[in-house]
Amino acid sequence: MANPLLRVSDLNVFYGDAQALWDIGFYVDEGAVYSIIGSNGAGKSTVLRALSGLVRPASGRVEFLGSRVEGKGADVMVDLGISLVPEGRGLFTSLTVLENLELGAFTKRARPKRAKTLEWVNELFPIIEARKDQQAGKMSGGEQQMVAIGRALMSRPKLLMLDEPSLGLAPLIVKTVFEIIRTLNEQKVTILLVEQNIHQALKIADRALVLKTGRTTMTGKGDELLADPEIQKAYMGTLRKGT
Amino acid sequence: MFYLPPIDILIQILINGILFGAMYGIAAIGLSLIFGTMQIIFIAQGAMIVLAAYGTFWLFHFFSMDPYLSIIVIFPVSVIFGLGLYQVLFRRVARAGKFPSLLIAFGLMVLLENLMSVLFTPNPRSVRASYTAYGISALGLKISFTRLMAFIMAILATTGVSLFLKKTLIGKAVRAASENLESATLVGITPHRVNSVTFGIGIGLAGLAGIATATTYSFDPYFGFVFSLKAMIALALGGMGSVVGALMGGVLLGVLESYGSFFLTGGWADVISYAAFMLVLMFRPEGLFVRSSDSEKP
Amino acid sequence: MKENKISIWSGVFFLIMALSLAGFSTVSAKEKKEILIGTHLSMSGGLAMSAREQAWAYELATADVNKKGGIFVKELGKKLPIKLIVVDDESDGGKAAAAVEKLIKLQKVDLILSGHSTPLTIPAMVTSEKYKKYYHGTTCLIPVWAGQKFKWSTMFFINMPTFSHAAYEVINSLPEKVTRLAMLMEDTMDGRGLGGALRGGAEAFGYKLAVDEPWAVGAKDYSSQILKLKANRADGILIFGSPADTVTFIRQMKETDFSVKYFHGYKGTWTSEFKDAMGKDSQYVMMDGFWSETYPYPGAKELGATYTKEFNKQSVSIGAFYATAQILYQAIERAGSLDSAKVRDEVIGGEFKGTVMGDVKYGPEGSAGFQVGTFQWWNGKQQQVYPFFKSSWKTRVMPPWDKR
Amino acid sequence: MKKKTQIGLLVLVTALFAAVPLILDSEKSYYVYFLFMAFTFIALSQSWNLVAGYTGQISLGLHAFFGLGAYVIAIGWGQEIIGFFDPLGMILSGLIPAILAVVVGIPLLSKLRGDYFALGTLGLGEILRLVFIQGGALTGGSAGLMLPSSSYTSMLPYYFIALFLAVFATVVTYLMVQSSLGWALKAVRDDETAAAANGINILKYKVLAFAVGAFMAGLCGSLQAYYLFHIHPQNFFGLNWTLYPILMCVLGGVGSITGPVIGAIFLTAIFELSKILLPEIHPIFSGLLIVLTVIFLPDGIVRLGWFEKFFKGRKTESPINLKLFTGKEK
Repeated sequence: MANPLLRVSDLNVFYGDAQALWDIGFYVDEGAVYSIIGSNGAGKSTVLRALSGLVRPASGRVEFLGSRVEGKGADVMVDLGISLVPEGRGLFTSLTVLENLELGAFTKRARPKRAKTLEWVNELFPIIEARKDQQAGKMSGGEQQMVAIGRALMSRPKLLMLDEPSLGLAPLIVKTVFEIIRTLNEQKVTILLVEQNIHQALKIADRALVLKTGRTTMTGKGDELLADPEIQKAYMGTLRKGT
Repeated sequence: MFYLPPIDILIQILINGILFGAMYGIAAIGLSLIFGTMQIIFIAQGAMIVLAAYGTFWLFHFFSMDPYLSIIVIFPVSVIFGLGLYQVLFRRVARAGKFPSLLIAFGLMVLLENLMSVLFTPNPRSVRASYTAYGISALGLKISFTRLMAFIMAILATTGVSLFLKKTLIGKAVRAASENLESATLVGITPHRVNSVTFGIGIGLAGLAGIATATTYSFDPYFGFVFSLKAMIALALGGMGSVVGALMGGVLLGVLESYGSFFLTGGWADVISYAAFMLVLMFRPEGLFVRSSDSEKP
Repeated sequence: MKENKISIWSGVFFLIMALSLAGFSTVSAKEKKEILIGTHLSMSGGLAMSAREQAWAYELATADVNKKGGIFVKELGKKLPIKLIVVDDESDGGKAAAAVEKLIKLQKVDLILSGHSTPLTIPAMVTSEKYKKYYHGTTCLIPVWAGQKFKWSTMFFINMPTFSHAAYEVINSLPEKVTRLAMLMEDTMDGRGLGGALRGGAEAFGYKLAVDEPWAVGAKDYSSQILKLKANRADGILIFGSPADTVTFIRQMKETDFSVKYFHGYKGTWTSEFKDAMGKDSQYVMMDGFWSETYPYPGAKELGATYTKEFNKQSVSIGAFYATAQILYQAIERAGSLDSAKVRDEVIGGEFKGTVMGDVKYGPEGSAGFQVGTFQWWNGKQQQVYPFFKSSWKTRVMPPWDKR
Repeated sequence: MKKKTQIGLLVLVTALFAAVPLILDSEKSYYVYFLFMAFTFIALSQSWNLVAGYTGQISLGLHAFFGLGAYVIAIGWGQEIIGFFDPLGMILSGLIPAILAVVVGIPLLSKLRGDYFALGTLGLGEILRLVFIQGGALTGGSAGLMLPSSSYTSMLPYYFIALFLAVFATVVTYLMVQSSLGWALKAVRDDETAAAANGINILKYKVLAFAVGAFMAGLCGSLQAYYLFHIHPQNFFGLNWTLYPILMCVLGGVGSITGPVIGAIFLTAIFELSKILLPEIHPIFSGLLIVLTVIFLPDGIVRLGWFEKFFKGRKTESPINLKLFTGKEK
């Protein structure tokens, strides 16, 4: 097998004195959808924050496109091609939608292709173009999520990381969001997804990892995990195939 | 003792207040920008203004350069000085949050004030040009020429900075970083870059304020601290992080002080401006000129 | 957080501190080789400008005595040179007290020469009171000083009764009548004290003050005050403020085209920086002063010449400071001792002849007042107006701005 | 080390300092005065440390409470309510600033963003200074109030009261931090939203810390008032009373108990030395020192690599740190 796009090994992260992640390791193949699931506080977001450069890992390796990238700042990571849509979307609410997108292509690598990327994003999210001069903060939650994903795409990421994209959205919108993820994946964008909506996350994922209090408890193919009785018991409870 | 003076005096006070407040405004815009990205009150702004005023003074003294012409020297030099200042002093500690930055700003103020006192002597200096104590008569009012120029500079500076923030990509990046630094780094904006840009502009504006100071006042090395404080009040009145608000806050403060010192005495005028400052901070911290719907920043 | 090990460390730290302190404290008494005179002056901070003139005058007075071999101290049976030790008080009252602590305890000075301005000298004198060191004072308003009933200091400063009359006597001597005086006094200790005296003088001379209000220090805009004076039709101004503030004030007067016949500045108008800042607009402006080289006293002319030679300008204050040092040095010689009580007793009620301020006589309460000087700026020179002796200068009335 | 040992050590150190006047003549030795000032600064630094180090709020208004405490004594003495070294007066001089801290603290601290607190406290100092200048006969206006300096007898009571204040402030800060309350404060500092979610009443604890800090600052002000006998608005509401303690805290190490102690003694000594060695330019030196310290030693002496390695075996980070970059503060 060729080198994976991203390979994480023995990742340890601390918040002050408290250890948040213990020896996390996994890899994401190019073109795949990889999900990280787990309950609230399991450390899912921390994995993404560490990979995006927001948090500096205490130890471990992160290889992206074959070279070591751990410890680099978030601004460098974007330029390398790792883009995060943070939890809560993190839009620049006082800026217009268009300005948000323009800033998405801030990196040196993405800036020359800005016009072209913008066309692509507009195609993906027709609603964005219609409301490009509106203040981002004044849009609905679902629309904001589209802008946030659109902004991340503006940087031409090789790896798009999504942190709880369905959080706080109405079920109908959640469905749209996952459709978009599927579409993006079809367009050859590699995706690393963190979700509490475990059913959806596993359904869409090629491979997935289960985190519990900062430690890996299970890894495997998405559909395998979905069928795993332990997962069923621990995370989906009576919901079964809901939402 | 209270009496209502004739209307022309009331108007004259208003105009004086507006012109005078514009000086606070220029200083406040710089503070506002730096506050936006670095989250610190750059307390050395006043010392920077005085430094630029000395620059204007020496250019005038040695090269007979007209103070307003010296903008072409002072402004770019200030901008470069600001950029350098960030790189040398703040870059290393910006990562550690605002405590160290705030302290460096304070240390810088002490350092500059005393350095100027040793180098330039503590004697007050002033630029004496043909227009420095000149008043323009218009519509029965007397308008100070140098203050009118300061006002014009303030308007131009506000417009310039607003356009920069609205129209250029780096300007947009500054706005984005002021609003949400984490998201800004996630799109690839390097915090050091926006920080140094805001420092450059902030100190550049201090340069402009320095020219206005040199032409209007007699100043000494310790002259600037009050400016820092008043600019801070202007900032709070106008709403932090808003450029136009900072100017308006400055003007409002100037008008408030003008009426205050006419109807009361100068000392009480200061009490009033600080009281207004505290009330705004406590009960309308988003500032007076910001619609509350805009202020719901994260 | 683990505090335990740190507290061990802090224990060690404190122990070392305590030991080193004990080690430093014992300074053996050596044979006296020089007379140590300490002074606290504002080498930095807002008062640095005036304090530097004072330091210059003290140093010159000391050097002049040392040139003659110093002072003969009878108790020690020999002539000793004087060493002047200057400690910076940073223009801050608390630091002034700290400076005196340091002078007494660390520098082990014999006597203390005054610092500058009331808010700094008061805490300094309180401190010297604590350790019973003689403080030879100046630049503290005599009534304020007297109110404190200090035992270990004396005061040589402007005589308040003559001060309160001086301006009005000069105004009365003007060829034109000035009737509506406005008084703006800086809102500081000195401003309040002098303002009270001038208010009393106004009453005594039958002047009603058209405007009388305190003036905030360091305010950046005076247009409102000027409008207030205009609205009250003031035609004369008595103003006490810093040089920077006064310059701004006069500039704004000109900008708003407000003219008065008489402009008397205290503190703010007497320096050459004022003249440099104002240029021709300094013309006609009055100023107070402690001294003038035109005074008919021994050494006055030479002192003025030395100053002018070094700085290429005149001073109306150095004489008072030079004389302050002269008096102290005379007192030491007369007492024949460096003992604080003996020197103090020599000063109290003593008369000191031939200083650059003339003959100075201290009262039994320990203060000596000198007449305030009044001057007018004319072609870049300070023309002496008051006291009226030996002055041929006729005070000129200030014309309106558009007629000069 | 156990608590008992810690208490023993504190007692030992205090006893050592208490013994200093036995070795040195308090009336003749400058070091007694030096320690008096250093103790005052320790107490002020701890006061600031409590607010800043444990709740993450930058107060720029220490001088407001310091000056207010001094004026309580001055006015009380003038009205013949309070006497020289009056215990009741000194308690009042702490209580009144504490009450002011509560009144001002509630609206300022209920805002989520700490910047408003910093600005507001800076404004508070300026307002008080101006109000006391305008206060007429009661406050003595710009001339301030003068107390009968003939009351002074010896440096000893000043020395011991200052020592007591330093120990008191250190112990109070220590106890507050060790208590369950302290854990709440740390939680507030580290993550406001999380603390709120866990049901801690953030505001209550922040205001409490602020008020206790104000109480200590007021006490220091009253001692300084008794020492100077001249309470002058420009001096007692001077910004230095805020800035020096902040500097001392940062230099020593914010958020640790020993940091302010080390910082205060170290800096008081440095400032003294620079005044002796560099009389003309020492303020430049002070400014430069501040800048250099913060750039090269931002976490303070107690978190120096060798210091920590030697005593703790590993390196930790300053508690108020990295928030900007991890975005936690937003």
